[in-house]
Amino acid sequence: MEYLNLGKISLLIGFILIIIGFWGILSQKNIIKIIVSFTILDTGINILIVSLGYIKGRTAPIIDASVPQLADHNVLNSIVDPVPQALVLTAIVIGFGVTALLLAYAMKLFKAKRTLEINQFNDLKW
Amino acid sequence: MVSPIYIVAAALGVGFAIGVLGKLGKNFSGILTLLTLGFMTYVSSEWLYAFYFGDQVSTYVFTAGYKPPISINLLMGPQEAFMSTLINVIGLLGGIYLFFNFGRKGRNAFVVYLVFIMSLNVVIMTRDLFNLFVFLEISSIATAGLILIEKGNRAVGAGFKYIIATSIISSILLIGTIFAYFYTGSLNIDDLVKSDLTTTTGGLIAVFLILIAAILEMKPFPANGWGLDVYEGSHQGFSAVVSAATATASYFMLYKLLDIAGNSWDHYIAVIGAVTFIGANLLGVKQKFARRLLAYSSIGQLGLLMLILGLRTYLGDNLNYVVFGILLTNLLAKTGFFWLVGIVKAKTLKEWAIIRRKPFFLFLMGTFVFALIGFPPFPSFFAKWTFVMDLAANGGFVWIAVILTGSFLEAIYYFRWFGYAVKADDNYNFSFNVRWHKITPIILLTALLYIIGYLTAQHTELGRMINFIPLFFVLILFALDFLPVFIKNTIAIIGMGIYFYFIYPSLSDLKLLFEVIFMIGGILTLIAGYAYKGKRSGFYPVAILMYAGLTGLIEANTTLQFFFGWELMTAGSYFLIIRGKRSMPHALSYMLFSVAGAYAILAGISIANIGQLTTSLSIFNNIQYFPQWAYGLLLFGFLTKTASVGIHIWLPGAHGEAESDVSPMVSAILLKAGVYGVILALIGMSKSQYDLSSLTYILGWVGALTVLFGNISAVFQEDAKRLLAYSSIGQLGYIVFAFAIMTQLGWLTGFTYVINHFMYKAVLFLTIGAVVLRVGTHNMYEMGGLIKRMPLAFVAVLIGITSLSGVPPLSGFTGKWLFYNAVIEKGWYFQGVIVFLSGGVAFLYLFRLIQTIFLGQLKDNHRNVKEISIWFLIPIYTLLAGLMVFSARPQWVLQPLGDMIANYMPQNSIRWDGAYAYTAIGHWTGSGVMMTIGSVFLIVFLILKLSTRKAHKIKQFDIVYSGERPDRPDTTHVAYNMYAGFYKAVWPLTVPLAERFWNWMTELVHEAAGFTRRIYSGNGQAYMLHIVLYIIVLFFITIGSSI
Amino acid sequence: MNNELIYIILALGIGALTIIMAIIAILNKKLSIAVVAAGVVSLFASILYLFMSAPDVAMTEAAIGSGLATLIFFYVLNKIKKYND
Amino acid sequence: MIRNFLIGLVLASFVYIFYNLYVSYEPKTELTGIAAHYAEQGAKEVGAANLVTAVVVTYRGFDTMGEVTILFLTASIIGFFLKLNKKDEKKVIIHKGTSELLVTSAQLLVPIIFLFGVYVFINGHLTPGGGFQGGAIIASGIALLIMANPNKEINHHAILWIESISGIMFVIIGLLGIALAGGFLDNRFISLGTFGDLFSAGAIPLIYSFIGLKVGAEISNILNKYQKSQKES
Amino acid sequence: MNIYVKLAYTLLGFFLVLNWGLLMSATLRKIVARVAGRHGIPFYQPWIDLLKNIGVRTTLSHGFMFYLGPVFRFTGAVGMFLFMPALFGSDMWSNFSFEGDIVLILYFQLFGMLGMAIGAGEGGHPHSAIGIARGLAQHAAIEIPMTLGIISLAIQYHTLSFTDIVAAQQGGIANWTIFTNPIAGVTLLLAALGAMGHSPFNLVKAPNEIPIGPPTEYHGTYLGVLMSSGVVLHVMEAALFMNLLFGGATNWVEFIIKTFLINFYSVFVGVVFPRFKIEQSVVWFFKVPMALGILAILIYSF
Repeated sequence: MEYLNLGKISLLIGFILIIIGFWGILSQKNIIKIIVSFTILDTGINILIVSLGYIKGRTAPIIDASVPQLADHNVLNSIVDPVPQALVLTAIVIGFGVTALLLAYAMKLFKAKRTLEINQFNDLKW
Repeated sequence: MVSPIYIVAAALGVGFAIGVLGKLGKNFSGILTLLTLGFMTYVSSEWLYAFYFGDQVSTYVFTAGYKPPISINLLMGPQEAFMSTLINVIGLLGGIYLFFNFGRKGRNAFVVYLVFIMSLNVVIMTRDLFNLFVFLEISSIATAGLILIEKGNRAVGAGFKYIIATSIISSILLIGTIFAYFYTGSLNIDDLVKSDLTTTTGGLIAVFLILIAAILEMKPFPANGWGLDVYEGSHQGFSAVVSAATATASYFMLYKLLDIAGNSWDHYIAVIGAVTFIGANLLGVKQKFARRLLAYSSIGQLGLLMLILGLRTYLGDNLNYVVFGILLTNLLAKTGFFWLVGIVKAKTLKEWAIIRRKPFFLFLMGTFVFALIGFPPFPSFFAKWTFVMDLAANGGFVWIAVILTGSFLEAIYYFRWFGYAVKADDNYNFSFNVRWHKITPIILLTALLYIIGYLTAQHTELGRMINFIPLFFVLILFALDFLPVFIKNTIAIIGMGIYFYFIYPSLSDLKLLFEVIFMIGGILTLIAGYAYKGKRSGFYPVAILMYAGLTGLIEANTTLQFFFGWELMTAGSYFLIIRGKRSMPHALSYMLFSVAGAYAILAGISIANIGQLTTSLSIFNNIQYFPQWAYGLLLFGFLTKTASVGIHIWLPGAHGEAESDVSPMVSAILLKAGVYGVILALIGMSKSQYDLSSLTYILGWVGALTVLFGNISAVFQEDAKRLLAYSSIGQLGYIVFAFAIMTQLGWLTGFTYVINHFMYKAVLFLTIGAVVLRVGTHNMYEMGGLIKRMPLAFVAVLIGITSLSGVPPLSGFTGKWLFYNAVIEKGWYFQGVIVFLSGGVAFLYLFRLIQTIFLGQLKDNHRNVKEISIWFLIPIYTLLAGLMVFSARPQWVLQPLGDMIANYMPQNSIRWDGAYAYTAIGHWTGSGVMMTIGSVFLIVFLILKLSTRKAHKIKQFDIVYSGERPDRPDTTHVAYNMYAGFYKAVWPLTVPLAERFWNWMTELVHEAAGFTRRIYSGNGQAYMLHIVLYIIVLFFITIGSSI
Repeated sequence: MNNELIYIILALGIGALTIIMAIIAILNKKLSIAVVAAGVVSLFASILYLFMSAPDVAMTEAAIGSGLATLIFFYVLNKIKKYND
Repeated sequence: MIRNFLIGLVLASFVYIFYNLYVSYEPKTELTGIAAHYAEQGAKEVGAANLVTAVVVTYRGFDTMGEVTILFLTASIIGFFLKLNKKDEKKVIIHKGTSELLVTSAQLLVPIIFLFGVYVFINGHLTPGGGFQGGAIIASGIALLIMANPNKEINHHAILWIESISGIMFVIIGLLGIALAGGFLDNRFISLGTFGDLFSAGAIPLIYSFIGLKVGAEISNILNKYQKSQKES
Repeated sequence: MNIYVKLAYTLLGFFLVLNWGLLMSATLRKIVARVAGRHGIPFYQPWIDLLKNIGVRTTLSHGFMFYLGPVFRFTGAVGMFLFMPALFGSDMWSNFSFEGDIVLILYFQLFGMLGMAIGAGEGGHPHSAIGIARGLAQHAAIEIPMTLGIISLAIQYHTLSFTDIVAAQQGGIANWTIFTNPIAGVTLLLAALGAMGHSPFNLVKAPNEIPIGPPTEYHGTYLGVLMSSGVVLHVMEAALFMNLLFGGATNWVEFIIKTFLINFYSVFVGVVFPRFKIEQSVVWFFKVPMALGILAILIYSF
């Protein structure tokens, strides 16, 4: 049962996705595929972050509006860590921005050489 | 004090507003952007001012009204203020430079640029790790966007590589950040520093990931292909900003984060920095394209910054001083350089010859080159100095070697490039246009460089004593460059005269002797300048620069002042030398040997400095640690200037190809600077408590071999000036040998040679130079029989070579006689024999000089040449008068010199009795011999003249040929390959082994660079592989074993 | 506690599917399938967030990661297809 | 071959690194550090029921500003990346077979989606969701619009104005935080109100609304650019 | 001693040396001729030649330096005589040797050479230039054994003064340097071969190649001056080696015998060996003489 902690499982999934992401980035020649790998890498990192904030058996970090007065002590023992969630929000948005930019680059690159093979774009070297 | 948060607020507010206000026009957006950048600059510089001139203390800015780590905070301290001011200044100037480039892309480009600069400010100031990540992402994305203001496929490819690389890096940073948070419960960097994060495995890995990301942002070699491409591929206006501003931010990020690991990462950072610094500069050597060269150089500078950071324990409190100096110079000069590249638009380095169509640009380029290499008076000079001194003080000798090696590699390509700009053939049909908005920022940068350099010198304890008066004189001459040569020459001569007049009373002994050589020699050689017509653009500032350096050497009381003077002198002489028509490669090799020599001197001083309580030059007399190394390095450095055998290959070309009045300056005068250094080192050695005789023994052999090889090579020259140049090598060998003897007699010999060589080499170079001006060739076999056309020149050369050859009664013999006595007294017989044998060899080239130029048969096309210019004759005959006085009354000079030497070399081995000199083994009287010989000569001459009074003069070609004249006069002249027979006998001694060796070294460096740079295949995916491999390798090196 | 166990089992299943989808995204030759698979990875991830008491993140991931990002991918694919036609 | 080997090596090493991270990971059982502070004091200090919102908008509001900036930046960059020339601008996208269903449902759904988006960000401090989610939802509404009618010119100016104004307002509110409360982006210059009310938590609903509008406008802008780029030949 | 008396003795000495030189050259030429089976010249031939040369009208001049060549040459010869003590132990015949030592003589040899070279150079005849080039090259090679040997002597006697060196050799043949320091002696004798300029080291004037070499353009009085300096130089070169190696001379007879023998030795070698090409002669000095010279120093420096 020790291993069957949701946090641990998610962490593992996150790691595996990150490695798959790296694998794709390093092995795929097609630029779109590389970008896809990036989104997978990003997702993996996001899962990682959220799972690090997870505490077994606790609720989302939203205080029930009906019991504000009791919040003090109970809240501390009833919610998961809000900080990683806040960070992930930022990370997702950043990831989206980067993906959009990468795709715009992909279009430009394709327009330039009519190919998406990354090893064709080596005008600058040595 | 305006809170730094307004930097962010203003940038974002304006950025968002431009979305709608931009409708009012592109230029409106642009001006709004510039105003905002100006505001940002104002805010940061206000803080900077308050920190350095007020008593401002570091201030935290809290966001959201909560103290950290509850919410994000920014820190504004002296360093932050400095860095962000730099970034904002560069940002503002870059905005001006790129104004129309942005404009073409629409208002969005301005917004992106504004946000970019803002994000770098936040990267500097923020104390929150995740916040750092966010703003780092902003800067990467903005960079990726701005790369595309340059058109073409290259920029697109570069941008793509850049963004995938930075994405990987920030992913790594993010993973590290979240684990750091997980283990410490805080994202505040100060908290992380305080935490015991590195005690757990997870924490250790987290720290690793954070730091490796910060390191990768610094583009470490070899995982930096993407960075190179950005510098090369994007618009140069923007590359400049990336190279300067982003680099600053990345450095500071690493600086902030490094504390998380305590000191445990310092040595890794240092090694990474060293590898990057040397690797990047090595590859730069092979580079032919201007843009990519700058890219390598930028990477190299990042490596240097990492190196400095990694060595911070050596530097202690001086870290920031060093970093500021390097950063400031690097930033301003590199930025200017990138912008210059953007304007000039020449692709290959050779095409940069077009820059000299606009001389002002050449001046800008020269400023940047010299600033980047760390010449005075730029801040990097002082920074490098302090760096090396501190390293040595703490035993970091290997690091000194690394830094100097890297800097040397950098010097190679920069000076080659600059050489192309000054001298390469300019036959290109494209030119470049300058628009005000592009040149204004560059001029501002250049002005800043000089001003900050001056201020740095004034505000450091060390530099405050440097005498800037000569440098201001140089500036004045720069400003007056439009005047005709006559006026400028007068100003220069009067200036030097006045300076000498005021400096004269404060000098004595050694200093006086050399100052007289430098200043009086300088004035005399300058007189020859009247012979030139027109403006002679750029000559006077650089000539005076050299003399400023020389007099700086003399006036130096501290090691820093000495080195300052040394570098100025090197710079000035380099410019003088490169003025020659074909002197491009020679000026380069001169500069490289000079730089290497200067670095050796620097290293030597740094070792000498260990454990000293003073910075005075007297530390040479009292070197406490590693004296062999210290003196060895110092001597090596000075010997590069005196062109000792093996490191002499720069001299023949440099002196031979220089202008007619420059050759005597760089030969008769400049070489003495090296001698002065050698003397200083030897004085130190004589006072040292250690036994350093092995070092002087080696020095003696070096001197002796230099004499031999210098003289033998001179014999087989066809080029008159090269012949004299090789002769100088030999003569300097005598001097070095004589001083190495380390006795009173030896030194007296040395000084005699110093004085003699100054006079006769000046005479010979001036005369031959003037002849060359008349006949238009250096090749002796293209001259001949000129005695009839220019008898005064002939007499000058005759006296010059008689003196040089050491034939009594002229002063050359004084040296020879002292030499014999010194050598036998010392017991250095074999070295002595080599030296004396070379004296005989000298005879060969001296005769060749006079025979092939003045005697024999006149060339048809020289039938009407005139006597050499009066402006040359004046200094020549003044010097000849000096020479004759020195010959007739050597005791006038030698006696006081001997007394002076007695201070250092206490043996009393020479005794003067009026004009009679006695040593333990010999005796001689200069004036007596002169009188005897003179009277015999006169009597014989009169008798002969009387008995042949009826003889009438005949034409030169009227020679005994059994009554026939089968040849043309030209072909009857014995000149070409004159010593063929001798050559057959001694050719093994003329094999240019040194040249081959250096060529081989050059080849080796190029091959190494050519091989290494293949890793930059241009494939973005390969670059990503490099990055992850780099991470992996570093992981196993750093913490792999400890988890 | 029961809830937790159910979540764990579901998470294991979703995790396996996510990884399979990720591998598909990388190995499949057809770009459109790869893009869709990546979108699905994102979608599964948002479910995982829900399990981990992170509804805010789940919403964001679903809307941005799997929705809008995939949409942009398709714009680009469409464009490339047009060029190739 | 060497390359594949190196990739394998890299991945194996990553597995090793992550394995080490994984085995050293001990699931948390307690809130520590700043999280504990937020849990204990968050409601009192900020007045938001959704602590994630409290963190995002106030405690780490500066990050959020950066985040908004990133989207803004991306939109701007894509703006000049995918800029069309005048000729292409006028072209019409020939779309084959946009289904009747899509068009109809778009007309029907878009207002509801917009409303939902607004709801999400206005209630960001109380319920899950907030500016980003709301903005994304609004943007998906616009995406649906565009898909239904590729040639429809969505009101570019309106988007720009919304984006600009909400961005400026975000900054101004941040500055008001300095002027009237504890620091940049401090939400307490408006009374915290009653905990749990819609108009509570100081400036948070205001900020989150502007963020929502801005994010929505920015993403729409990006989508719009991509849509237009289809015209380019 | 009164300077004028000194001057008078010096002049007389020079006159003696000049006549002895003329006589010696005639004798040597006669000997060589006899060896070759010829009759040879009469003993008085050199005087006749000299008078004839001075007597004929000198019509041509190539210019100022052309004059100076012989002047230099003659001054060089006179200087050689002046700066070396002719007879040991005699105040009257010590000439001006108080003004300098061996080093002065060594370098003063060059004075005449240089002047001659330049004067001949102005003559403009290619043969002159070729001859000078050869002469200088050969001289550079001769310097090797010369300096090695002299340094060895200087180490041996701790002096560079002629008077002191000769003084040290007094008191019997066994004290001569040639016996006390035979290696240096042999080295110097080899150098003497070169310095004397007879075959095999006479390429400078190589008669059948560049007729008489440097003085090609000289005639009349010039030639007379050159000739007289030549004979004086021969004597004084021999006197140099005499002083260094053979105990010097205490009276004129000894002087005459010793200088004659030294000259005879070099002529004798010349008769036996054919002429060297210039590179051969240079290389030759780099071999045995140099090795011997090094040995001579090594012996004394340890």
